[in-house]
Formats: sequence, structure tokens, C-alpha cells
Amino acid sequence: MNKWPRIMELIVAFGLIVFKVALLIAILLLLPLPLTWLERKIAGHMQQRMGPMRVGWHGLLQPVADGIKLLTKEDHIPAEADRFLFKLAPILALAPPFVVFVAIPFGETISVRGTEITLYLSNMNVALLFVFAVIGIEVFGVIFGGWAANSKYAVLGSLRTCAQMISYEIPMGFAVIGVVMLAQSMSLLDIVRAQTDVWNIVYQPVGFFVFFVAGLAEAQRIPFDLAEAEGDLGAGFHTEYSGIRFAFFMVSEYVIVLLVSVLLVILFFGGWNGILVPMPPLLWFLLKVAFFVYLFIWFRFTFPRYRYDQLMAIGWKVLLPLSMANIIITGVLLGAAAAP
Amino acid sequence: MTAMEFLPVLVMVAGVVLVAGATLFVSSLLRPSNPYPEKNMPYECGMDAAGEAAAGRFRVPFFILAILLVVFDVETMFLFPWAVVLKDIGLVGYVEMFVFILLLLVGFAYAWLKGALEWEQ
Amino acid sequence: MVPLWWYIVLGVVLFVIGAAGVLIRRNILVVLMSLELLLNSVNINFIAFGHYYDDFRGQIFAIFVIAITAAEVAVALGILVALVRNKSTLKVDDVTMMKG
Amino acid sequence: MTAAALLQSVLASLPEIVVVTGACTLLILGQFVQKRQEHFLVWASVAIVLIAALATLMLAGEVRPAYTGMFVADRFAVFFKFVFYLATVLTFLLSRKYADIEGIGSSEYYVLLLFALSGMMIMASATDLMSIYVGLELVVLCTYVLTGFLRRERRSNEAALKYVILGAVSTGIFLYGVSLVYGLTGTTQLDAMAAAVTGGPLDPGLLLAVVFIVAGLVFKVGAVPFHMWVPDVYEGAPTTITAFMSVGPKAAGFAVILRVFLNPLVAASDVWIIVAVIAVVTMALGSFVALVQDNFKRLLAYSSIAHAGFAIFGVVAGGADGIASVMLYLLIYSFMNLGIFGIVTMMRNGDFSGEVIEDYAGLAKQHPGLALLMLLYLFSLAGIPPTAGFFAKFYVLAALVERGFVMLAVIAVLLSAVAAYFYIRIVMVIYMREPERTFDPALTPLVRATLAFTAAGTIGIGLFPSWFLRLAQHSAFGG
Amino acid sequence: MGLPLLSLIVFTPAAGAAVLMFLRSDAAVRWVALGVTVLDLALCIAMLAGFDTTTHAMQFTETRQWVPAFGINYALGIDGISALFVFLTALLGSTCVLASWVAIDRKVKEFMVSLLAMEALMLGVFCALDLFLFYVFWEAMLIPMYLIIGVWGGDGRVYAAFKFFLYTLAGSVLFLVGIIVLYFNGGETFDILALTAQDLPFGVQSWLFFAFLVAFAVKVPMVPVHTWLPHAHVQAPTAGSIILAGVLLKMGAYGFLRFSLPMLPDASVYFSTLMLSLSALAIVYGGLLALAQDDLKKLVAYSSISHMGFVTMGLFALNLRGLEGGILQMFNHGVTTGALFLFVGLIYERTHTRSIADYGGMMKAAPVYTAFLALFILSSMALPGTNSFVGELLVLSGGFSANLAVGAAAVLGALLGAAYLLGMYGKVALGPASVSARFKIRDVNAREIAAILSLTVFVLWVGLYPKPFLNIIDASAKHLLAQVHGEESGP
Repeated sequence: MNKWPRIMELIVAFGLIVFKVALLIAILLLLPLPLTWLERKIAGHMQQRMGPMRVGWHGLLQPVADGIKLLTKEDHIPAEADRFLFKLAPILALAPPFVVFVAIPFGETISVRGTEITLYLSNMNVALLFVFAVIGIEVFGVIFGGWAANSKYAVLGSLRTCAQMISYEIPMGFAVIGVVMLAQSMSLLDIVRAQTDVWNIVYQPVGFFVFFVAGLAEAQRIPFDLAEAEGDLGAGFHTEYSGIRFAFFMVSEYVIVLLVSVLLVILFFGGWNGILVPMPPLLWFLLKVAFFVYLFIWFRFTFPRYRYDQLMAIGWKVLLPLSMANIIITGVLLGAAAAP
Repeated sequence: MTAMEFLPVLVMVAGVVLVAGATLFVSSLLRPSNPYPEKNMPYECGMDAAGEAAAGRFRVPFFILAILLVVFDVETMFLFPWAVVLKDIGLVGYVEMFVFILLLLVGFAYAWLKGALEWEQ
Repeated sequence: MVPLWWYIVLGVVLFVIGAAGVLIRRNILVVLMSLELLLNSVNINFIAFGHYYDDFRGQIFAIFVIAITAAEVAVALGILVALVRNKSTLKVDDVTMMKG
Repeated sequence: MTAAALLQSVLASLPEIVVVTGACTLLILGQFVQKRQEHFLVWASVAIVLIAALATLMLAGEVRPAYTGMFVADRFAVFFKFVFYLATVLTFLLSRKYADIEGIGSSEYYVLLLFALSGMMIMASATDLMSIYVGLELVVLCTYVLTGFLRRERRSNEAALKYVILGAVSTGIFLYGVSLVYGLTGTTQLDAMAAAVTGGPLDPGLLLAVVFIVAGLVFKVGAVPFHMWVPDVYEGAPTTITAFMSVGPKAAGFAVILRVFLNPLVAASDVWIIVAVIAVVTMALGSFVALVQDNFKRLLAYSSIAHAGFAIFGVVAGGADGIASVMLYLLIYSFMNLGIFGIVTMMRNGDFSGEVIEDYAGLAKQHPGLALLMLLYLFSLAGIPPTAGFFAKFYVLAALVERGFVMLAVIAVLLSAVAAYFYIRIVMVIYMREPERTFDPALTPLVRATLAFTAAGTIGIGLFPSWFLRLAQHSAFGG
Repeated sequence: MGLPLLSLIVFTPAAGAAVLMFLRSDAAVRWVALGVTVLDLALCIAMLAGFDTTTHAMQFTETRQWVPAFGINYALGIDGISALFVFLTALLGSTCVLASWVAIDRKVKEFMVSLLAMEALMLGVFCALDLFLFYVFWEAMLIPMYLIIGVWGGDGRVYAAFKFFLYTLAGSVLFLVGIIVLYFNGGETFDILALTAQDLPFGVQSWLFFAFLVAFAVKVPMVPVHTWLPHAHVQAPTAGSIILAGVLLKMGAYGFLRFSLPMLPDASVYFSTLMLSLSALAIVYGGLLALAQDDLKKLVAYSSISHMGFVTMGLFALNLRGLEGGILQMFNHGVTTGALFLFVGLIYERTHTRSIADYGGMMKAAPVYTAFLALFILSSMALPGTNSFVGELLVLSGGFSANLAVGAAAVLGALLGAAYLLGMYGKVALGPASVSARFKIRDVNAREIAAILSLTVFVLWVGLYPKPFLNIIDASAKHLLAQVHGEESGP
């Protein structure tokens, strides 16, 4: 009759999962608020101005105001739109980045009142593939959104975004292969563990470069934010969206920025492994992520936007060959290292 | 256990959809709804919409891109497992994948030479 | 554990849906999607059987199927584009010119 | 797999490697070929095939299993490979002028043909359902594109699209059968499959699986019930490609069917009944529907269906002689069909399409030589001695009767008598009608050479079948 | 025996055809063709001169391996049965060339090539000692014959050619299956003599008998499957008709003689009544149809059906008189009907009409022509003193002893023959001179007389002194009969 303890155990495990998920969703949903504020502030200071100042101390409550505005704004659907797809698209765009975080480890374990709690939801052996697979779904949100609106700017924007995302997905995928070769695993946990001594950035500078640039493009950040180039496309695929549905796209974009930063840290910068300064691993991790997030914001106000054909050329003609060469050379070097 | 690895995914999907739905619901309670034909017209910088939106859907470069993606994505599919076990399968595995990549490079070079990567004609 | 025959039933159902889609639907894109379904039913079979036998062949086969199907779809789309440029329609019935 | 085994495998598959490497090289080099230098492409392609043929010959001495039992280089494969080489080289020779006229003379055309060739070679050598599948897809992918190569031509687009969709369905069916076989036996290797179920009574599930596989393969050879693509594709595709497809991939399909049927697992089952029905219905359909065709390419498509039916009779017969008879049939069919298609291809010149049978009215008046050649090919297709087509049919019939399928033999000959009707109808048009226009066939030296070669084969094998017969029998046993 | 005489005979026309392809002028083509056929005829005469009439064994045999895997040989040889037909073929070959000297005025070269190819193949059929080889020759004949009818024939030629082709093809494909079945049941050989020696079970025999029957009956033609013949004969050019009537029809009967009777003796005996009835039917039905014709060629064509009925009746009477009569009658029919078609052709060249009603009073306009015509008409009626009399008498006596009713029907047929032939002659040759009123008729010239005379010789020779011919047949016929009735006869 030791059935009951087993079931209790399962319930506890499940409860833990639900708790972690809820926490993750909460954090990820709220994070865009400070991030938008930060972005505008940084932009302001870089451009010798103050940024938002009115709502709250130094405009701290500005994002909250924005949120309320989006929540209460009229939700308008164009007359000729495919209503079902139009409504589906924002959710389809919102969900994938959140789901990806299931596979992301933030550290090994922490101890809460004597119980070891893992700092990740799931340690998949194919985590990396999972990440790419789920991120791939993001494209559908974009393309459905643009398509369903039945507006020229939206269609063009969605096609462009789609093309851009799939173009950069390839070098991104290739860039990671070097990392997998080193770690001999697709589990992100294993990949981080493999970097205990030396971070991958040392062995894989090219891979990092490719991943970083591709990541910028995947996140649709300047200099690659062609999709919503206000100058020529209105607002790209979400031209026709307003209100809360538009907010979903926004949130999704910020979560992706966060995600790319997290991945960069895990894949190339040793994850929670620290150097020199002893600090809790989680702190190390968050600091590194913060650095990359800042980098992304910084770039936004530093670089001009590329032309669309330049964007494609960079993806296909520079990054892809680079990443392929990276794989071949990594293989050779690995072989040379393994040889007696 | 596989189940324990992917259960969180399910929970997460459910969670996100729930949250999104709830937000939408709350918003629908708060927001006004006042559509009229002019408002419902697709945005075209204030001009009346001209022509079909679908006209742009069949631009060939997008298709070429899609096809290229398919090819390389599939290659990635082969590369990942290979990368994991590369150290175990040794030289033979390396050579085989090298041939594979080479073949893809030929295709890639062909596409490049053919001008498939040039966005503007 | 999920029993093997669940997978097989799933495979059969997908196969039937795919086949029916190919036969019944008149939009070429939908037909192509149905084809994917058809081929994915095969993949499910392969992976289920591979798992059952604890044999890697099933998975390999599935990967091959995915890869080759991708190529096939690429070709199909290319041909479709050529067709649409000559006559803009996606209806199967509108395409037919040759008979007999 | 060790490095040594890999080396052995590479050696065994040297011809395939030659073709693939050559095709890749040509793909890249082709981008640098200037206009008006396209003959380089033809000769380079021919050279690649010849080198592969040389390699095949050098390796023909022994049976070489390769790639952990997925591939084998044996005499059976060698025989088929030579049929493929023949088909491909002759197609190259025919293509030069035709491609100019149709404006499709790009390097891709030749490269795709080479890739299709490599796919067919893999099919002939494959001993695992997986490698069969890969080879098969390599062929059909190339032929899909080649079918739609006349991009500005609606019929070509349409044919290609139909071909892709139906081809994918048949592939799906084939794969489903393969997955069932894998599920029931736990392997995809042809040899191991048989070993996995020896002793036990034949599982109905397995029979179902085999039926699915057969159904998928039947598509590739254009037999009922998956024949409906054939006429449209043959009509829509560029004529040279039609010629190629009617011979090469079809032979490759038969190579696979024979491999699968060599397998005792299948041979022991009752699947031959289904195959026999397929053969009868295929031949009947091909023969009868061809009677009412006005388009020459379409007629040849139905003729090709009918011939596939006849060859399937050889498969039904089974046994060494049955296999050899199918092989010989395909070899002979290659000669005569490429010959007739060579003429159809050649007639395409200027504004003359050469596709309607009526176009050929009175050809004998102006070009007695060409008319005589057509007469030869047509009578060979009809199976009238002393042409090779007769001997091909004779051998299949002999194999059938030897196994006791006399009734099938009777049906086969009666249907071939029906088929003879539309062949001689064309002869009638050529010889017994007054010409309505002047013909201006594109008779380049290459085309002449092709026609001479196919004619020599058609009449030569007819008069002296002995050597070829021995070759086929010898190769059938080499498995 | 150093010289492969039979191969020479068979391939001389083929070689001639090949030579013709390179000639340019029509005149040269005609002369070379004539030369080749005459040379071939000479070879045949030489062959007959060296023919040993005392044995039934195959003579002038030659054997070469052809397809060893199937035991197929290139084997030629003749016995008493085939010798006559080889000769007849060669004889009619030169007649045909003469007959088409001016009748064929377009594509002369192609025509002569077809004609010579045809001759070669026909000779091959009669000489072949290998079943497979036989079939190849047999079937290959379709090609040139199809062209001869279809390209150089009359207005309805296309339909006629089609019908001819399909009937014969449909017949012979079953024959092919029969051959293959025979091969596997008869000890895996295609050697005709070896197959003859086999003793097959009755079941197999009867199936094969019907398979063969279809092929041979179409060629003969026997009544239910005769409908191709009137069309083919009417539409074919003169030479084509001569070949059809003179040789091609004989092939069916020859097939019975060579295969059905000796290889399938039990079935032949068993089904002989059926065959006799069919023959009688053909005799009467053909005669009646001929009586109703007003087209010269059609009349002769239907008369052929009737006459071939006599032949098959003789063969399936299964007694010596019937057999010898049948064989002789085949030869006679070849000569006589060939000549009749020649006559029709000659007159058609002049008037371009074949309707009997258009003619009359030919006696005045073309006395020589009419005189010869009378001779051949009489021959066709089997008047004593002509060749057919001998043959028909033998057949009738054989037929009566086999089956009284059938014999009676045959007599009725003979009477019908007299009726339509005399009626035709009366309308054409006698009566008011309507022809000369409308056409300028010239009498036959030297070339035409040469053609006619070559046939006339045999009408009279066989009619007055049939012994040499019967001698040739005798030994083989006796041996054949012994085989049918299951007895061994001496060499």
C-alpha cells in the first residue's frame, strides 16, 4: 500500500511545475514594462534628452500607463480581414517565446528549506532542437497576421519578416552546431556544464558572431528591423493591429530579445559559470543576460537600418558560408585534438 | 522520463493561452467598440486602397527563399545528431558528413551563381 | 506507456485524412498539405515501430522521409509558382487542360 | 562502419559517385558556359556517362555488397545500369537540337538528367527499402522538374504539377507499405525481411504491406491503377524528357519491382494474383485507350502503359526466366521507344509540333528513310517479327507458359493484337496518305546517330537475340 | 551437300530487295526485280531436279544455331509437301513482277522491295523446319503484305489493309502461344520433326488444335473468319491479289499439313468431322456468294473461299486420296486463281472498272485474252483435262469416303462453281460489245503473254500428266497419313 506516497509525490512535482510556469509567465509578461522604459530612457540619454519624465518618478510608471492604454483601446479589425486568422495570429506570435523558456535552464539547483529545486523546468536532451522548433512557430504568427489583415503593407511586411526570419534561422542553426560538437549534447544544461573551464566564446568566436548577428535579425532589432520599417511599410505585418492584440506582438518581441540574450549566454558565455569574481551562479547568469539586453538596446540607437537586399545578402552570403566553414573547421580541429 | 520533460511544455502552452485569453477578455470588457466603414478600411497612408493586397503574394524571390530554407533546414536536421555523436563515429562519420555538406555547398554555390540570392534584379 | 497500436491507429487516421484531402480538396495548396499529412502518418509509423523494436532504423527512415519530402514540396511549390505565373489559379479543376 | 569498409563501399558505388560528381561539377561549370557553347554540355554529359559505364564494366566482375547491406553492385544492377546509360546518352544526343528549338538548353537540363540517372542507378543497386526510396525520389524529383521544364508552356506546368501530386501520393503509399513491413519484420533490408518471417504462415498484414509497396512501385512504371499521370505527363513534358521517362525511370521501377520480387518473402505470397490482375488491366487499358488518341505523344503514353503491362506479365511469371524476360523486354523497349521518340523529337522544328498523328500524313513520300525507320519501330512496338519487339514479347510469353500461366499468355497476346492496331494506324498515316505540307525535320548528325543506333538495336536484337538473351539470363541469376 | 540451296532460294529475293533500294530508275528496278525472281525460279527448278521423290524425309536440310538458350535453330528443309509450294511461290513471284510492270506506276521501288521481301518470307515459311523460324517468317509476312495492300491498293485500301492485318495478327498471336505451349509440352524444342515425333496427351492436343486452327483458318480462310479476304483481294493491286490467292491462302492449309495433322494427330482425327463440315460450308457458302457478285475481283475472291474449302476438305478427309488431292489442289488453285486475278488485273488496267455489268463482247476486242481466260475459267471449274480436275476428283473421292454428306455438299459446290464462272465468262466475253464501245481495248502484249503462259503450262501439264507432281507428294503424304493414324511407315 505504498501507492499513496507515490501519488503525493507526483502531485507535488506537478504543483512545482505549475508554480514555476506561473512564475516564468509572470516575469516574462511583466519584464517588457521595465524594458520599454529602459529603452526609451537609454535612447533619450544617448540622444541628449531625458526620455519619459511625466508619469511617475523619471517616468517610471510610463509603461504602466501605456499598458492601460493598450488594454482599453478599441480593437479594430479591417473589413476584408480573415477574422479567425486575424485573431489567432497575436496568440500564435505570443506563445512560442514563452514556451521556449521551458527548455532554458537558469542554473543548476537552489536549495529552499533543505529541498533541492532545479532552476529549470525541463532538461530535455534535445533542448536546442526544441528551441529552434518552437521559435520557428513564431513565423506563423507573423505571416498569419499580415496575411489575414488583407492590407498591402501588412502582406508585404509579413512576407519580408517571414523571409528575414527564415533566412537568419539557417545561419543561426549552423552556428550552434559547433557548440553541440564541443558539448556532445543538445541539452542546454550539458552545454553549460561543458563550459565550466573555458567558455565557448574562446573556441567558437565565429559561431558567436554569426549567432549574435542572426539573433539580432531574429529579434527584428535594428539594424535588421526591416519588417516594421516605419518609413516604407507603415508598421509592417502588424499595421492593422491595435489595442491589446498589438500589445501581444510587442511583448513577444521583447521576450525574444530576452531569449536571444539568454541563449547567447548559455551557448557561448558559459551560462551561470562565473570567472574571477565569486558570485552566486544565478546572479552571474542574470548579469550576463542583462549585458546582452543592454547591448541590443544600445545597438538600436547606434546603427542605421540596412536595406532589404543588404539584409538578405548578409544572411545568405556572409553568415551562411561563415557558419558552414565554422562547422567544417571545428570538425577538423576536434579530430586533430582527438588524434593521439 | 520523457513525460516529465515535456509536461512543462504542455503546462506552459496552457498557461500562455490562458493568460492571453484572460487579457483579451478583460480588454473586451474595458474597450469601446465603434466600427464604421472608413475605419475598417485597410491602412494605406490615408488614401483609398488601390488594387489587390494579394498581388504581392506571389513574388518569386520569396518562394526561392522558402525553397532554400527547406533545403538548409533539413540539412540542419541531419547536422544536429551528427554533431552530438561526432566523437564516437570518428573519421568515417566526419568524411560522410563532409561529403554531405559539400553536396549542399554545390547547391548553395549554384543558387548563388544563378542569382537566387540577389534580392533586386 | 502508450501502447503501440495507438500510434498505428493515429497513423492510419492521418493517412486516411491525408488521402481523402488529396482526393477531395480542390485547392492545390490544401492538396499539398494533405500530402504532408499522408507522409507524416508514415513517419509516425516508423518512429513508433522503431521505438517498439528499440531500433534506430525507424527514426533514420523518418528523418529521410522528412528530408526528401521537403525537397519534394520545394519542387512542387516551384512548379506551382510557374503555373500560377502562367495562369493565376490554385484550383485543381482550373488547371486541367489535357484530357483523354 | 570502418574506414576499410567505407572504401570498399565507395569502390562498389563508383559509377554512382562518378555520375553525381560529374553532375555537380557540371552544375557549377554550366553557369560559366557562354551562349552558343552548349555543345560542351552535351559532350561533357555524355563523357560522364561513358566514364560511369567504364567504371561499371570494370566492377562487373563480382558481387560487391556495400554500405552495410543497403547497396549491392551485382550483375543484375549492371544490366539495368547499362539500360540507363543507353537511355540517358541517347536522350543527350537527341536533346541538343531540340533544346535549342524549345529554348531549354540550359545546363540544368543536363544536370537534372544526370541526377536522374544516378537515382536510377541507386534504384537498380538498392537492397534496402530505404536506399530504394532514396533512389526513387532522386529520380522522380528530377523528372518532376524536367517535366515542367517548358516553363512558358501551360501544358508542361500542368503535367508537372499533376505528376508531383500523384507522385507524392504514390510515394506516400509506398512508404506506408514500407513502414508496415518494418513494423512486422523489424527491418527494411530485403534479405533480412525474408529471414525475419520464415517458417510462420504468411501474415495478412504483411500481404497488405506488400500490396502497398507494389502499389507505390506500380506508379513509377505507369501501370494501373496509377497510370493516370502517364498520358498527361508524356504529353506535357518536353519530348526528349518523355522519351527518357518512358525508358529510364520505367526500367528503374522494374528493377526495384524485380528486386522486391526476387525476395522469397514476396515470392512466396499470393501477391502474384494482384500483380497478374494489374498486368491484365494495365495492358487492356493501355491498348484500348490508345486506339482513340490523336496526339502522338499521348498515344505513345498509352502504348507505354500497355508495354508496362506486358512487362509485368514477366514479373508475374517470376523465376529466373521471368526476371530475365522482363530485363530483356526493357532493354529492347529502350531501343525501339527511344527510336520512335527520337523521330517525334526531331519532327519538332519551326512551327511544326509533330505531336498530332495527322501531322505525319504522307511522311513516306518526302522522307522514305525516316518513314522506314518509323515503320521499323512501330512494328517492333507492335511485336511483329523479325524486329526485336517480337522477341521481347516471345520471351515473356515463354516465361509465362513455362510457369503454367497459359491463360495469361493468351490474354497478353490478344491484347497485344489490339495494341498492334494503333501502331499500324500510324503506319497507315505515314504511308497511305498524301502529304499536306512539307516536312522539315531537324536532322542533325547527332539525331542521325541516335536513330541509326536505335534502329540497329531494334533490328539487330530481333535477328540475333541470342547474345542479349544470354546476357539477360546471366544477369538475372547474378543477384 | 556444300551449297545451301534452300538458303539461297530464300534469301535471293531478300538480297534482291536490298539491291533495289539503291537503284534510282524505275525501269532498272523492274528489270532487276524480274531478274531476281527468275533467278529464284531457276534455283527452284534446280532444287526440284535434285529432289528425291522416293523418301518422305526432309531434303536439302541445313541447320545453324540461332538462339541456343531456347534451342531455336535456323533450320531449313523441304519434303514432298513443301517442295511444290516453294516452286509455286517462286513461279508466282515472277508472274507478280510481270503483272505489276505497268500497273504500279508510283513508288515502284518501294513496291518491288515489298514484293521481293514478301517472296523471301513466303519461301521461308515453306522451308522452315524450326517452329520459331516458321513463326518469324509467317508473322513477318504481315508487314510487306500490309504495305502492298495499303499503299498500292484501290480506294478502300486502308480499311482492307487494316482488316487483313488485324485478322491475321489476331489469329497468329494465338498460334504463338500455341507454339510456346507446344515447346514446353514437347520436350523444349522448336524442331518441327522432333515435335512431330512427340506423343502429346489428348487434352493438350485439342487445345493446341484450336489455337492453331484460329491462325490457319484465318489464313485459309475458312468460313466464319473469311471476311477479310474479299476486301483484301478487291483492294489489293493485281500482284497483291495473286500473292494472296496463290500463296498466302496456301499457308493456312500448309499449316494444317505441317503442324495440326502430324503433331496433333488424335485431335485432328477427333475434330475431322468438324473440319469437314466447315469445309463443306465454305465450299457452298463461298460458291453462293460468288454467284451473287457483280464485281470481277470479288467473284474470284469468293470462288477462292470455295476452292480452299475443297482443299481443307481433302486434308481432313484423312485418307490418301483426299490428302494428295488436297495438296495438289492447293498447287492448282495457286496457279489458276493467281492467273484469274492476273486476268482481272489486266483488264482493269485497261478499263479501270471491275464491274461485270460494264463488260461484254471482249471476245471481239481482245481475242487472245479471252481465249486464255476461257482456259483458266475451265480450269477453275475443274473440267477434265485441266489441272483442277485431277485435284478435285481426288478430293471428292476422298471426301465421299470420309463423309457422304460432306461429299455431296462439295459436289453441289462444284456445280455452283460452274454456274458463276460460266455466267461471268458469258457476260464478259460474249454478248454485245459494250466494252469496246466505251474503252479502247488492246489485246495482251508479249510481256503479259509471258506471264500468262508460264501459268498455262502448269494448267495443262497437271491436267494431262499429273504423275510427276503426285510423285513428289506421294511419299510425304503417305508418311503424314501414317503419322495421323498412329502407324510407323518406312523411310
